[in-house]
Amino acid sequence: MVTKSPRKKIEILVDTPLLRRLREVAEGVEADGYTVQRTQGGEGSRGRWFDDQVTGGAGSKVVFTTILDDATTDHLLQALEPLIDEYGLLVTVSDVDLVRAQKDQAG
Amino acid sequence: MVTKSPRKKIEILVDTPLLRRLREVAEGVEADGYTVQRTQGGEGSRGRWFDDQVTGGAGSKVVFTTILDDATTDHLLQALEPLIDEYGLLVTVSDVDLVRAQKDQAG
Amino acid sequence: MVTKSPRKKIEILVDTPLLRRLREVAEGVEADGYTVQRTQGGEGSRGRWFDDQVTGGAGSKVVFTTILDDATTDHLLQALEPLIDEYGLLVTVSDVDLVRAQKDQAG
Amino acid sequence: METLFSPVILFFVLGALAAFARSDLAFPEPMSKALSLYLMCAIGLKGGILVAGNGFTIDLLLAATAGLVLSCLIPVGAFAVLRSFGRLDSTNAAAVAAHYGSVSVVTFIAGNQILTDSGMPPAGYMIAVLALMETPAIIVGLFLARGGNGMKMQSGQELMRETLLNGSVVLLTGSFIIGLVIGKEGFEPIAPVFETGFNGLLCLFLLDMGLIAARRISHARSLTARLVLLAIIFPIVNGTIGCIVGAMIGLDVGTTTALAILAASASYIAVPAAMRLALPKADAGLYLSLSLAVTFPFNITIGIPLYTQLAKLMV
Amino acid sequence: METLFSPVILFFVLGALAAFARSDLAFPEPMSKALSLYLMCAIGLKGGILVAGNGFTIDLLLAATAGLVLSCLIPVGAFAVLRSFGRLDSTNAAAVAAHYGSVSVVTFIAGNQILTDSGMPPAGYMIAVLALMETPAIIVGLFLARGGNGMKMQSGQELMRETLLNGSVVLLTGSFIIGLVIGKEGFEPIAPVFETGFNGLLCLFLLDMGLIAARRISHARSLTARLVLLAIIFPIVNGTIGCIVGAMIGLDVGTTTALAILAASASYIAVPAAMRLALPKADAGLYLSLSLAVTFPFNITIGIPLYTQLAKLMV
Amino acid sequence: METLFSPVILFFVLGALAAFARSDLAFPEPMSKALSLYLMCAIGLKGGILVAGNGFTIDLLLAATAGLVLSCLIPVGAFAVLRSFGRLDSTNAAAVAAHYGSVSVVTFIAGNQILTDSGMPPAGYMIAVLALMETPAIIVGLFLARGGNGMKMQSGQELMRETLLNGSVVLLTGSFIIGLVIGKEGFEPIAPVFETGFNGLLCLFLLDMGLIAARRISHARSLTARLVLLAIIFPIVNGTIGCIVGAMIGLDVGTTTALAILAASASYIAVPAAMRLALPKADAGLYLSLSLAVTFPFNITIGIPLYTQLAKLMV
Ligand SMILES: Nc1ncnc2c1ncn2[C@@H]1O[C@H](COP(=O)(O)O)[C@@H](O)[C@H]1O
Ligand SMILES: Nc1ncnc2c1ncn2[C@@H]1O[C@H](COP(=O)(O)O)[C@@H](O)[C@H]1O
Ligand SMILES: Nc1ncnc2c1ncn2[C@@H]1O[C@H](COP(=O)(O)O)[C@@H](O)[C@H]1O
Ligand code: NA
Ligand code: NA
Ligand code: NA
Repeated sequence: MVTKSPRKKIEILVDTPLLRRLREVAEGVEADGYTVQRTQGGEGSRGRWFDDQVTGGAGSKVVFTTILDDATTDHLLQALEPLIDEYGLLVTVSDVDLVRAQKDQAG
Repeated sequence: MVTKSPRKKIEILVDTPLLRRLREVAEGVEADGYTVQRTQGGEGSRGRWFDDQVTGGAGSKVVFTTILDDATTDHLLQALEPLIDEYGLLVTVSDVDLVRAQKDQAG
Repeated sequence: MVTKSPRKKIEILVDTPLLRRLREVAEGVEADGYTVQRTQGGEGSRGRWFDDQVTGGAGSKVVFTTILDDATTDHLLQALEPLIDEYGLLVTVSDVDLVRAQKDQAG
Repeated sequence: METLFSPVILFFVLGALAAFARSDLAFPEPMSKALSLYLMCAIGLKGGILVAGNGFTIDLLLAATAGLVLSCLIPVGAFAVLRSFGRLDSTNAAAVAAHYGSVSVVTFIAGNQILTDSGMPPAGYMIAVLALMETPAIIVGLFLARGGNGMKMQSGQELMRETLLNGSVVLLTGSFIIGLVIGKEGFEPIAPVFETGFNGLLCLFLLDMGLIAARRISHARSLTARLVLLAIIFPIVNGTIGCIVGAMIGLDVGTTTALAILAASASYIAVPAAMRLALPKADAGLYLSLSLAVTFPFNITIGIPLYTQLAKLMV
Repeated sequence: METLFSPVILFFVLGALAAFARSDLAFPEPMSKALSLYLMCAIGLKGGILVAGNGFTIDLLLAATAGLVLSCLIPVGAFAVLRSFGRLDSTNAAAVAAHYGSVSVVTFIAGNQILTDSGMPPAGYMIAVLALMETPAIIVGLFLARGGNGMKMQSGQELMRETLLNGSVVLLTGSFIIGLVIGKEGFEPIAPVFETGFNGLLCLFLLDMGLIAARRISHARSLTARLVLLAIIFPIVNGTIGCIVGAMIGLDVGTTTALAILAASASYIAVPAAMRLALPKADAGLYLSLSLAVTFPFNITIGIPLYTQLAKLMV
Repeated sequence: METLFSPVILFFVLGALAAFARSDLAFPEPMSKALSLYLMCAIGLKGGILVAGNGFTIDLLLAATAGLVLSCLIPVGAFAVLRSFGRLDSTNAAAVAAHYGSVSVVTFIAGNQILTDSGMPPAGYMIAVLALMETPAIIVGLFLARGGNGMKMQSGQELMRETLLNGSVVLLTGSFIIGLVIGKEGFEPIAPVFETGFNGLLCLFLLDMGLIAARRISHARSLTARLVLLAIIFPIVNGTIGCIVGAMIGLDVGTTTALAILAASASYIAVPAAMRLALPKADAGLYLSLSLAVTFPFNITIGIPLYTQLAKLMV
C-alpha cells in the first residue's frame, strides 16, 4: 500500500524574467524542489497578455509550483511577502496529499 | 506577514477554438482574471487526442484557470451551464487560499 | 443549475519516456480519462533540469492529470505503488468538485 | 506510378509507417504549425505572382466559377449519402459534408508539386480558386445541419466573420494579394525562402502529416466501415466530377487535374475549426478522422495519380 | 514611397490587419523566438564580416561615439517630456525613457534591408554601433528613476551583469565576433542560411511582429492620447537628431539613415526584460505598448522613408 | 588547429560561454528538436544517396562489421572500468557503458562536416554504419546490468522494439532508405533544404548544444572527478581503437577518422531514452552529464582534430 502525507501546494504565477529571483527565494528556505510550467496568456487588472516569447520575456509568465510541509510553506510565504506586490505575483496555496510507496516509508 | 483569503479555483479544459467564447462568459460575470495553459494530449470517452496544432485547433485543448470568490464562482458556473455539454467542457472546482502581502491588505 | 460531485485529482510528474507505461497503468484500472501537460523545468533531490527536447526525452517531464472517484483512485495508487520509486514519480492527490450540467445529471 | 517514388510521398509514407509501428517519432507541434504557415504563405505568394504575370483571364473566371459551384454542391450530395448509407445524424452528416465541399491546402500543394515535376504545371490562378473554395462549403453545411432553415441572422454573421478570418484563409489570401502587388521582380529577394526551399520543407511537413494522420486513425473511435468506405468513394467521385468539369470548360491537363484535386480533397484546417464553433455537438474525432486520416492519405498516394490519368483521358 | 511596397513592409501590414480584424492567425511562439534568434545571429555575422573586411576605421569610431552619446542623452530628454507633458510618475517615465535611448534590432534590420535594396547600404560597422547602443540607456534610465541618486553598488553590478548577458545582447555580440574571426571566406558555407535566406525569413518575422504589435495595442490599458502622441514625436525628433549628427560627422546617406533609425527606434527585447527586473513596479504594459505597438509600426511604415529623405537632404 | 575556427565550433563555444556566464540566452525547445530532426533527415538522405551512387561495397561491409563489433565490445570494457576505477554500482555502470558503445549523431555530423571542409570526406556508407551502431550497445548494457543473466524474454522483446523504434533511429534509417530510393536525381529538388542549408543550420544547432551541454554541467550533481576523467579517457581510447581498426581494414583517412569518431562518441539521444525505460533506477543526470556535458564538448573541440591526426599517421 501507499502512504499519504499532507502537504501544501504553492502555485505562483510570475513574469519569466523574475523567475530567477523566485528560485533564489525558494532555495533560501530550503524548499525540497519545484516545477515550472509555461502559460499561453491571460488577463487581469493590468490588461490582457499573450506569451509572445519575443518581447524579452516581459510579456511572458510561468507557473512555479512547489510542494512543501507546513513549516517550509510559512517560511516561503514570509520570504515572498515583499515580492508579492513588487513583482505582481499571483500566489495560491492549497492542500494536497503527497503519495509515497510504503517501502519508501520504511526505508 | 501575509494574509490568506479563501477562494475557489475553477479549471476548465476547453477546445482551443472555443476559448474565445469562454472568455466572453468570464467577462460577462466580471471575473477578476484568468490564465490559460496549453496541453499536450489526453484521452476520454471521445477517444485519444494529441495537440497537433495543424488541424485547425479542433485537435487542441487548453486549460482555462480562474480564481474567484464564492459569489462569482456561482455566477460563472451558472453562465457555463449551457456550454458544459454543448462544448464538452471538463470543469472542476477546488479550494485555494489566495495569498496577499499584509500591507496590501491595509491599503 | 449545475451539480457538483466530489472527486480526487491525481497529478503525476513523470519522465516523458515513461509516459506510455503510466498510460497503461491508467487503462488497467479503467480510469475515465487523463490529460497531459508539458513542463519547462524544475529542481529536486536529483538536481536541476530543463526540458531540452533533444536528449531523448530523458531530460523532459510531463504532468499527467486524472480525475477519478475514490474507488478508482485507490486502484490507481495501488497499481502505481511499484512504479513510484522505480520511476521517481512525484504523485499528489487533492479534492476537487467535478461540475456537470443539471440536465446531464438527469440523463 | 513513378510519382509514388517522389520524395514528398516517400516522406509521407515514412511518417505513416513510423506512427503505425508506434515509434515515438514526433515533430514538435510548433514546428508543424510553422511549416503549415510557411507553406500557405509560399503557395499564396506563388499564385499572386503568377496571376500578376498573366492578368485576370477568362480561364480564371471559368475555373473560379466551377470551383465555387462544386464547393456548394458537393456538400449537398455528400450530406444525403452520409445520412442514408453512412447512417449519421443530420448534425454529423452536415459537419462531415462541409469538409468534403471545402479543400485541403496540403493535398493541393502536393499535387501541384507532383504535376509541376511531371511537366504539367497547373495554371497559377488555381491558387486563387483554392482560396475561394475554402469557405463556402461551411455555410452550406450549416444550412444542411439546420434542415434548410436559415440561422439566426446575428450568429450567422458572426460565424461568417470568424470563418473568413480563419488564420489559414487570411494567410493564403493575404499572401496572394502580396504576390499580386510585388510581382515577379519584387519576389526575387525572397524567392530563396519561398520558392527554392519549398520542396524540401514540403517533405518535412508531409513526414509530419504522415505521423499525424496515422496516429489519428489508430485512435479513432467512431469510425465505421461504411464511413471509411465513403471517405474513399467521395474523393473518387468528386475528383471525377472535377475532371469532367475541367475538361468541359477547356482547362489544360495540369489545371484540370488541379481542379479535380480541389474537388476530391477534404479540409482539415479551416473547416474543423469552424465546425467546432458552429456545430459543437458534432463529433470532431469523426470528421477529422475521415478527412485527415482516410481521404488525405488516399488522395496523396492514389488519388492524385488517378485524377491525372483521368484528366489526360478527358482533355 | 515605393519602399512601402517592399514585401517586408507588406507582410508587416498583413499581420497588423489580421490582428485588428481579430483573425485567429497566430504564429507559434517558439517560431517567433526562433526567427528573432536567427535574425540576430545573421545580422551579427554580417556586421562582423563587413568590419573584418574593412578594418576598424575612423568612421566606425565616430559613429560608435555618436551612437553612445545619443543613447545616453535621449533618455534624459525623453524623461523630462514624459514627466511633464506625458504626466507619468518618475518610475514609469524612466522606464519608458530607457526604451527610447536603446534601439530596436528589428527596426534596424528592416531599415538596413530597405536601404540596401535602394542602393544605399549602410556601412557594416553600424551593426557594431547597434550592439553598443543596446544597453547604456538602461543604466541612464535607472539613474533617472532614482532621482539622480546612484543605486546600491551591489544590486547595480548584478543588474549590469544581467543586462550585458541578456540573450539578445550576447547573441548579437557573439555572432559579430564570430563574423570577425571567420571573415568572408569562412562565411561562404553558411551563407545560404544566414544571407540567402535572410530576406524571406525577415518577411515571416515581420508578419508575426505585425500580429504581435497590433494585438498589443488592441489590449493596451494604460495608454493615453498624450503618450501615444509622444511615441510618435520621439522617433521623429530622435531620428532628425540622428540625421544631423550623422551628417555632421561625415557619414554617407545610407549610414546616416541607419544612425537616425537607431536613434529613432525603441527597444522591445533587451530593455523590457531589464526593466522588469530593475523597476518591477513600472507598468510593463505601458512601455511595451509604446515601443512595440506605436513607435515600431510608425518607424517601419513612415519613419524609415522619412529619415532616408532627411538624410538625403542633409548629407 | 584551424578547424577550431570553423563557424560550427565557434558557435558551439559561444553557446557554452553564454551558459557558463549564466546568460538568459535560450533556444525555444521545439526549435532544438526541429533542428535535430532536420539534421538526422539530412544526414540520412545524404548517406542513402551516396550509397545509391556507389553500391554496396566490400568496404561498406568491413566498416559495418567493425562498427558493430566495436559497439558491442566498448561497453564491456567501459563497464569494467566504471565499476572499478569509477566506483559506480553495476546498474549505473551498465547504463553509462551503453552510452559509450552507442554513438552521437551530432558529433558524427560535425566531424563529417569538418572532414569534408578539409578535403577528406568520409565515405557515404559511414552513415549506414552510424545507424547500425546506434542500438546494439543498449542490449549489451542491459546484459551487463543483469550480471550477464538474460532478461525475461517478453520485456526484452518489448524493449528491443521500443529501442529500434526510437524516433532518431527511425528517422535516420528511414531517410537513408529514401535516399537510396530517390538517388542523386530525385534529391535535386529538395537539395536546397537538405544540402545547401545544412551547414548554416548545423551552426545554429551547435550554438544550442553549447548552451544545453554547459547548462547541464553547471547543474550536475552526481559527477565525481574520477567519472569526469573517464569521460575524457573513454573517447581518447575508443577513438584510438577506431583509428587502428579503420587503418587495419584499409579505410582512407577521412573514413578512418569517421569510424574513430563513432567509436569515441557517446549517445545522448537514443540511449538515454532507452535507459530511462529499461534501467529506470540508473541516474539519468549522471549518464547525460557524462556523455553530453563532458565527452561531447571534448570530442567537438579536441577529439575530432586528434583522431584526424592519428588517422593521418596510421593510414
Ligand atoms: N483571478 C484570477 N484567476 C486566474 N488568473 C489570474 C487572476 N487574476 C490575475 N490572474 C493572472 O495574473 C496576471 C496578472 O494579473 P494582474 O496583476 O491582475 O493584471 C493576469 O494577466 C492573469 O494571467
Ligand atoms: N477523468 C479525467 N481526468 C482528466 N482528464 C479527463 C478526464 N476525462 C476527460 N478528460 C479530458 O477531457 C477530454 C475530453 O473528454 P471526453 O469528453 O470524455 O472525451 C479528454 O480527452 C481528456 O483530455
Ligand atoms: N517539493 C516539490 N515541489 C514541486 N516539484 C518537485 C518537488 N520535489 C521534486 N519536484 C519535481 O520532481 C522532480 C524530480 O524530483 P527529485 O526526484 O527529487 O529530483 C524535480 O526536478 C522537480 O521538477
Ligand atoms: Na473538396
Ligand atoms: Na533609440
Ligand atoms: Na561510441
